[in-house]
Amino acid sequence: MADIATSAPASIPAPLWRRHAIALVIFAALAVVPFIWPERYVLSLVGRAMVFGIAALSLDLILGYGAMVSFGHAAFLGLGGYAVAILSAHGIDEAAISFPVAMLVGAAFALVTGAISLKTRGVYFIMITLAFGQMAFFTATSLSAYGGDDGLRMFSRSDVFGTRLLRNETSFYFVVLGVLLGVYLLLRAIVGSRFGRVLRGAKENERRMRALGFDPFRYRLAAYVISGAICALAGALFANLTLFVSPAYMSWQRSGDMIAMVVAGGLGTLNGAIIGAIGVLLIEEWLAELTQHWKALFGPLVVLVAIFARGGLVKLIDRGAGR
Amino acid sequence: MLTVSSLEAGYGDVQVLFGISLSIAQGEVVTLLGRNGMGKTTTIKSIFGLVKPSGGTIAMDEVALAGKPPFRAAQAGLGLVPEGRQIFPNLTVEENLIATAADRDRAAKPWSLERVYEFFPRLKERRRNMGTQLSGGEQQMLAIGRALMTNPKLLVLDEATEGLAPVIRQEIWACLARLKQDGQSILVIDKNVDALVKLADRHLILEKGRLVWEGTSADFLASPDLKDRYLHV
Amino acid sequence: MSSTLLIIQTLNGLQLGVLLFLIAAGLTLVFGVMDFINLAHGVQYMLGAYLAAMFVAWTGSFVIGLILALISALAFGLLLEIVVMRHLYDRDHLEQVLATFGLILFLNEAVKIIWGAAPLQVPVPDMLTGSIVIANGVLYPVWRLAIIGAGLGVALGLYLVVAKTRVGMLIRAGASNAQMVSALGVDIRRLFMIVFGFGAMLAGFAGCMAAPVLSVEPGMGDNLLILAFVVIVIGGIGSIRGAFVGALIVGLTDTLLRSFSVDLLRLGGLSAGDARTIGPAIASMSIYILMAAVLFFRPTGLFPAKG
Amino acid sequence: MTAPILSLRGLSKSYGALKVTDDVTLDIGASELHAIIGPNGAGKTTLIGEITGEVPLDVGQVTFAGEDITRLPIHARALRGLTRSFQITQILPAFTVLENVATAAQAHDRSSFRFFRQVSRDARLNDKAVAALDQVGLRPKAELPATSLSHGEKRQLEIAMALVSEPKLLLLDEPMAGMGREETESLVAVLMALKGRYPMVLVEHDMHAVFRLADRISVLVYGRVIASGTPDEVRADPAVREAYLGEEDFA
Amino acid sequence: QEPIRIGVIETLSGPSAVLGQHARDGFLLAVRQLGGRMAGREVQVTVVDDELKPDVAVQRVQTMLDRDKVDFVVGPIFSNVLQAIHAPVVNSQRAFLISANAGPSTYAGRGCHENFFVTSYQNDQVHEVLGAYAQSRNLRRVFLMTPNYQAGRDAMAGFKRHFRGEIVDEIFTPLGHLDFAAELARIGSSNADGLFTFMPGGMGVNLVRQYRQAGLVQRVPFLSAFTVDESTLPAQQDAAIGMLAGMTWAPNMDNPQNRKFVADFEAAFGYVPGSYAMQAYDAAMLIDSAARATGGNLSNRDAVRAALRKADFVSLRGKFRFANNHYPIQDFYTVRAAKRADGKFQTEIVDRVFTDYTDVYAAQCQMRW
Ligand SMILES: Nc1ncnc2c1ncn2[C@@H]1O[C@H](COP(=O)(O)OP(=O)(O)OP(=O)(O)O)[C@@H](O)[C@H]1O
Ligand SMILES: Nc1ncnc2c1ncn2[C@@H]1O[C@H](COP(=O)(O)OP(=O)(O)OP(=O)(O)O)[C@@H](O)[C@H]1O
Ligand SMILES: [Mg+2]
Ligand SMILES: [Mg+2]
Repeated sequence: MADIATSAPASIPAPLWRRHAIALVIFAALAVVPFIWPERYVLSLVGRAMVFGIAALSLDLILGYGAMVSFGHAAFLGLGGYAVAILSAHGIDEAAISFPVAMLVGAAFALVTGAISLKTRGVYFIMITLAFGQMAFFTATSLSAYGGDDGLRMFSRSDVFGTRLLRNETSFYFVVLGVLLGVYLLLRAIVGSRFGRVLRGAKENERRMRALGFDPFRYRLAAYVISGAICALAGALFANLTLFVSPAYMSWQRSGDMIAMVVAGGLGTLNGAIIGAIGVLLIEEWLAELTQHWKALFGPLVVLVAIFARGGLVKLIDRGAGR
Repeated sequence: MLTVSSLEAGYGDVQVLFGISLSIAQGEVVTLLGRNGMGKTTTIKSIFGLVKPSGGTIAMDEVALAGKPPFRAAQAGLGLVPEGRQIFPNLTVEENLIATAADRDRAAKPWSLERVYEFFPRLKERRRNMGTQLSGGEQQMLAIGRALMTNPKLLVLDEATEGLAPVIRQEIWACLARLKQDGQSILVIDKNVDALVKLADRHLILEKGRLVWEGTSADFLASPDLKDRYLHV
Repeated sequence: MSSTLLIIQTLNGLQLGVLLFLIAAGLTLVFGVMDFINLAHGVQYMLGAYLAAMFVAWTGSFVIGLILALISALAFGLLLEIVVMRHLYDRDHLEQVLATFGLILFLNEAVKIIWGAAPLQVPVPDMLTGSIVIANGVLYPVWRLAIIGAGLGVALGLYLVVAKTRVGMLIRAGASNAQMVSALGVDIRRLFMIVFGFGAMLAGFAGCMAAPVLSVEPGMGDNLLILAFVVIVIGGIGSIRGAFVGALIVGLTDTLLRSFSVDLLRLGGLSAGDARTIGPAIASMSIYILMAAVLFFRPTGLFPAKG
Repeated sequence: MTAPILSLRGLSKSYGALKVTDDVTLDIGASELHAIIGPNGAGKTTLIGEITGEVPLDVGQVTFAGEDITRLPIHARALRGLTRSFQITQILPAFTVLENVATAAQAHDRSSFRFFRQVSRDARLNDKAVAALDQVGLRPKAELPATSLSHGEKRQLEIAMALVSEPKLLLLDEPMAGMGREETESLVAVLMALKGRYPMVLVEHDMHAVFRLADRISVLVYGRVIASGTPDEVRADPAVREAYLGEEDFA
Repeated sequence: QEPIRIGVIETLSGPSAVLGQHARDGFLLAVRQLGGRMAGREVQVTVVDDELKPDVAVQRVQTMLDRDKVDFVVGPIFSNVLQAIHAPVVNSQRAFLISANAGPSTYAGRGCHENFFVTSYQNDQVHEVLGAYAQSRNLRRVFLMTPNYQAGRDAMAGFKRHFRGEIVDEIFTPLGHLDFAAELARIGSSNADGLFTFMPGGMGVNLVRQYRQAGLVQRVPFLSAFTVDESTLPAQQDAAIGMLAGMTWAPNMDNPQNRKFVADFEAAFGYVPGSYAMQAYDAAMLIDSAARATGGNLSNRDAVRAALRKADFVSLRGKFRFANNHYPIQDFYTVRAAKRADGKFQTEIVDRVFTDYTDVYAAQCQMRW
């Protein structure tokens, strides 16, 4: 069975300036949103899109650059959220404590499940990560003490070093934007580093990488752990955004949504992950306003993107700009 | 039988072939020579529709092939032994031979499993093995056998002796000679120019995607500078 | 935990397994053989059930309804192939995932627009209603036996076609190298179209067989799709035999653990209350734990398709 | 003879009833070019796989540079300087030609757990890679993606990747296969130049090249070494002529 | 004059969409019957789908509150969605939250809130009905089966509140469970003289049909909550006939407003309304009563709240009033699935089990008014 994503057509990467141009435009646009639309619902809508952007970025690291299609990634989102909400239920509202804890929890879960999952490849990897995601889901469902299936409420946003920074919608928005930017820059550095090259190489041809003296397992596992920690961070922000966590955040459908975002935006480009997450959520919201049968419109749209935007929305933008 | 005129083709924006014209008559053995990367394989792929030509025409026995899907070429009587073997890894040796077997024009002496096994006894020994479990050379034999099983009018071999032991290579040359005697038309690409000169009727030399020389074996032997200039032997 | 209960639960596990096999078979065929990940397989199953509900209600006969549903499922499969799938064969798996994900959204909504959001039903055909005595005091519904029978028949037929016939060889060859199959003279596109249509029909058939037992509702295929993936991954992708064995293992594990996990935990020394809360949680995770365990020891499933 | 760089002791391996490696015992000298020839399916590639660790052995012992490496995984052997090229080309298709070689260089250049510096601007790796590409004649194609190379060019790329891997022993599995005359000639020249520097094991069906390059030749038939000696001895061996060389004259 | 704006949030996609559809249609029917106006002001209804995803629900409710400036949020079907949107709405300083179905204990006791009203019931009560019924009918040995989640555990607790007999066994099935063969085998081999179950949506359809197919209906009477109702009957059909459920209402409830409601509903939407539709309809009437009482001026929140508390509208259930926790005080019945003369299926009232019944959590609620 051919490994997932190894059959992607080779392409000469877009010129450097254009790659940065797209990112620049995205971040600039996100930064001006609060000045144009200061309404709370816009901030929370775009804020939610950015949180998913962070999650999608974390997924793109392993999926786009490492050909590890995690179908249980929503578990990390949920774990991060539950870490923050449970700490908060026990009176610990300080983000400087709860956010690192969330990331540690995500990293630890990634380390354990990754070490097992990474024995497999391709579709088998997809399914074993799904299995772990489902276990996390069912565990959360049976956590009666923390609401079980009904979920767990948070009574207020986390404090930041004792300040109430996150309680103001606009400053919360900019914090999320800042985290998104930070994660983006971090991942941009990682994929272009020595580490990133080994990761990409192992996706291209594992046998070759071994014969060169690399042990792909260690690099993949490290990437998986980084990804899990970042996605848990997204989960921590998500819990603060909705002031609520629930097993529904970990359902396999949610993992599927995240994969769809990354693929629709464009695999292995980072920009694509952000564009995919924001694009999918905004279009969803917009279509849902139009009609209650919006999925009957959204579905075909997704199909069209898959068929015609070879390489995702970023490629489409690239091609548009390339003329 | 096969006529190609002003063929142009390439990959993406890069053009590789520039106006190739050639023809092969019934019963002829023709070679395509040239250094690495000159466009030999691309020519073959274009004829088979594995690469879409951007210009020119291709016809096999009056059937126009340019722009058609690959199976049309095969149905028109072309049999391919591709570069890099490309045998089916998840089929056994025997299944590799049978799966695409055909006898479209009721050949006088059609190829059968027995005949192929007789020809490559090694394959018979390994016939229950999966394609991937074969050694490189065995895979090569299998690829030839597979093409023969389609009973082609024109057999096309792209580097068919690559990686074969000298004895086997000699056997394959002998086999091609026998096929030629039976009236089989063959188009062959190979780096063993010396063996090809003995076997083939005509030679074509490619240089950077253009046909730069064409002539019979006698012509070829008569102009030794050719080898230096285009093949650098 | 009486022995009659064990017999019945084993039969139930078998029946669930066979139903899963019917769904998984088409999936593994299209996946293993054409190397195409078709997430829309689950909605094709749903569509089969809806078509059965509609045609059975129209004609008043299960058999005629079944035939009409199968024909429509086939036709719909071919339509999907032409409109969507064939543009994606030579693409990355993930683009296939994306496109078929879009199809799920669309079809789940479409059936709601056409047939309404409320669940529908298909009555058990008259001649197969009721139960029969299979052992002393053990009653079993005839329809469930019919499902088992149909599944076994399909399993055998499929195995023979894929493993023994030339068409089977060609589709396997096409999976690994479609261009080469074409270059050797076979119209691979048409072959794939037929396989896909057939896979869609199998999914539809599973839907028809399930409809008299399960409620016909939007989204009914989504969870079963995941189960079917679990099945083919445990069995080894592309292997009909693997799908069959995998389906039976999943069906039996799920059913038996669901029935006996609480008792087992209590035997293991847990208090009744604890066993009652932990047991079901374990039972719902059981097949995932099973899959993770299988893949841990055999990373390509129980019967990896050779090659 | 100085201590051998690689010694194989009693290697055996079967696939079911098929013995692909049958009690092979062989020493590769610290500075020799040792050719292994034999009919198709004799077990040459398998033998290389056993040396590099890709193919698990049934029995036998592999000693490399004085260390028993029989149980080491592939990558650990590679890091100790056991470098191979593949019979069926194995490259990183979406990487550029330069990146392919630079990746090979990176494996032997300190840790790869470095997350921040841009590797594409790592001059030390790139310089090494460019030098190797010069040697095999691929320099002009350095910036192209490796998929766009022709078959022969990919073979050259494999050699370049082997050259930057700081080999203590080069295992070359049919490096000339698919190369044209000219390229074969230049590769022979490259190998000639390397001969003193690295010990090499060369599996090759191109007898012209083998007889010119090899210091010693071993002949493998059905998994067994049936002859081992200088090129002249092997050429003269009637068993070898029958099993492998045939009628042709490889003077 | 500005219209009165009402946001309706229901689950309208996925397998449970049918429930949201009932509620939406019930609400829209009420607005239509009111001529699209309340207290002379035009009514603008925004319906959104929560997709059964709590975060999506929060997002959409946020939009309703901030952009659409709604005065009331009506919905949702499921408790977990309610948990997520409760705080954003009740703290919004603008809108009241009126749950037309979900009635979790969380907000009935200490967690009650002055801006939150429920027109359905407290969830436990429906289960209590069956416990009390089983007790009164002298069913001595009852088998319990619910899905393995909070609502399922609550259901069992609710049933046991009035039931004194023996619980033969308890089964928790996975949520979304399809094939009950294994469970039915256990029920059949037990010596229970009744089954109590809570299997909403598709699970209920499957259970009821398989229960009938297994031939258990005669041997082990079937008592249920949210398992046999107008949302599932179209699929259960004959299989459900005669099975018992607990509810506050049934389509055949005999009062003029209800007869008109059912007739109009069927004429407008072509199916038989269930309790979800009835509760949403009552929610609309409740809002209308508050609008009328305040003369259409919704800006004084205290006045609106006071008016809502009066519940001065004609409920389809006949009588309706709020307890101090804003959950209803009402009668509860056992209902039975039946086939009507026109071939459609509905539930019909059998017995009144509780009269003017208040939920047990109300006492813990600190609100006094
Ligand atoms: N898939 C591809 N994408 C882009 N360029 C390609 C591709 N395949 C081949 N080329 C380029 O086309 C040119 C001709 O290649 P072709 O394979 O036809 O050469 P060839 O004569 O068969 O060489 P060889 O003897 O090495 O097989 C080469 O320069 C090669 O780099
Ligand atoms: N995984 C496997 N399972 C079964 N048989 C195998 C497997 N791998 C290799 N073989 C068999 O082992 C034998 C030796 O193969 P190997 O590739 O080592 O030959 P080789 O000497 O390199 O031949 P060539 O010169 O043709 O490349 C072949 O007959 C091959 O079919
Ligand atoms: Mg070539
Ligand atoms: Mg070999």
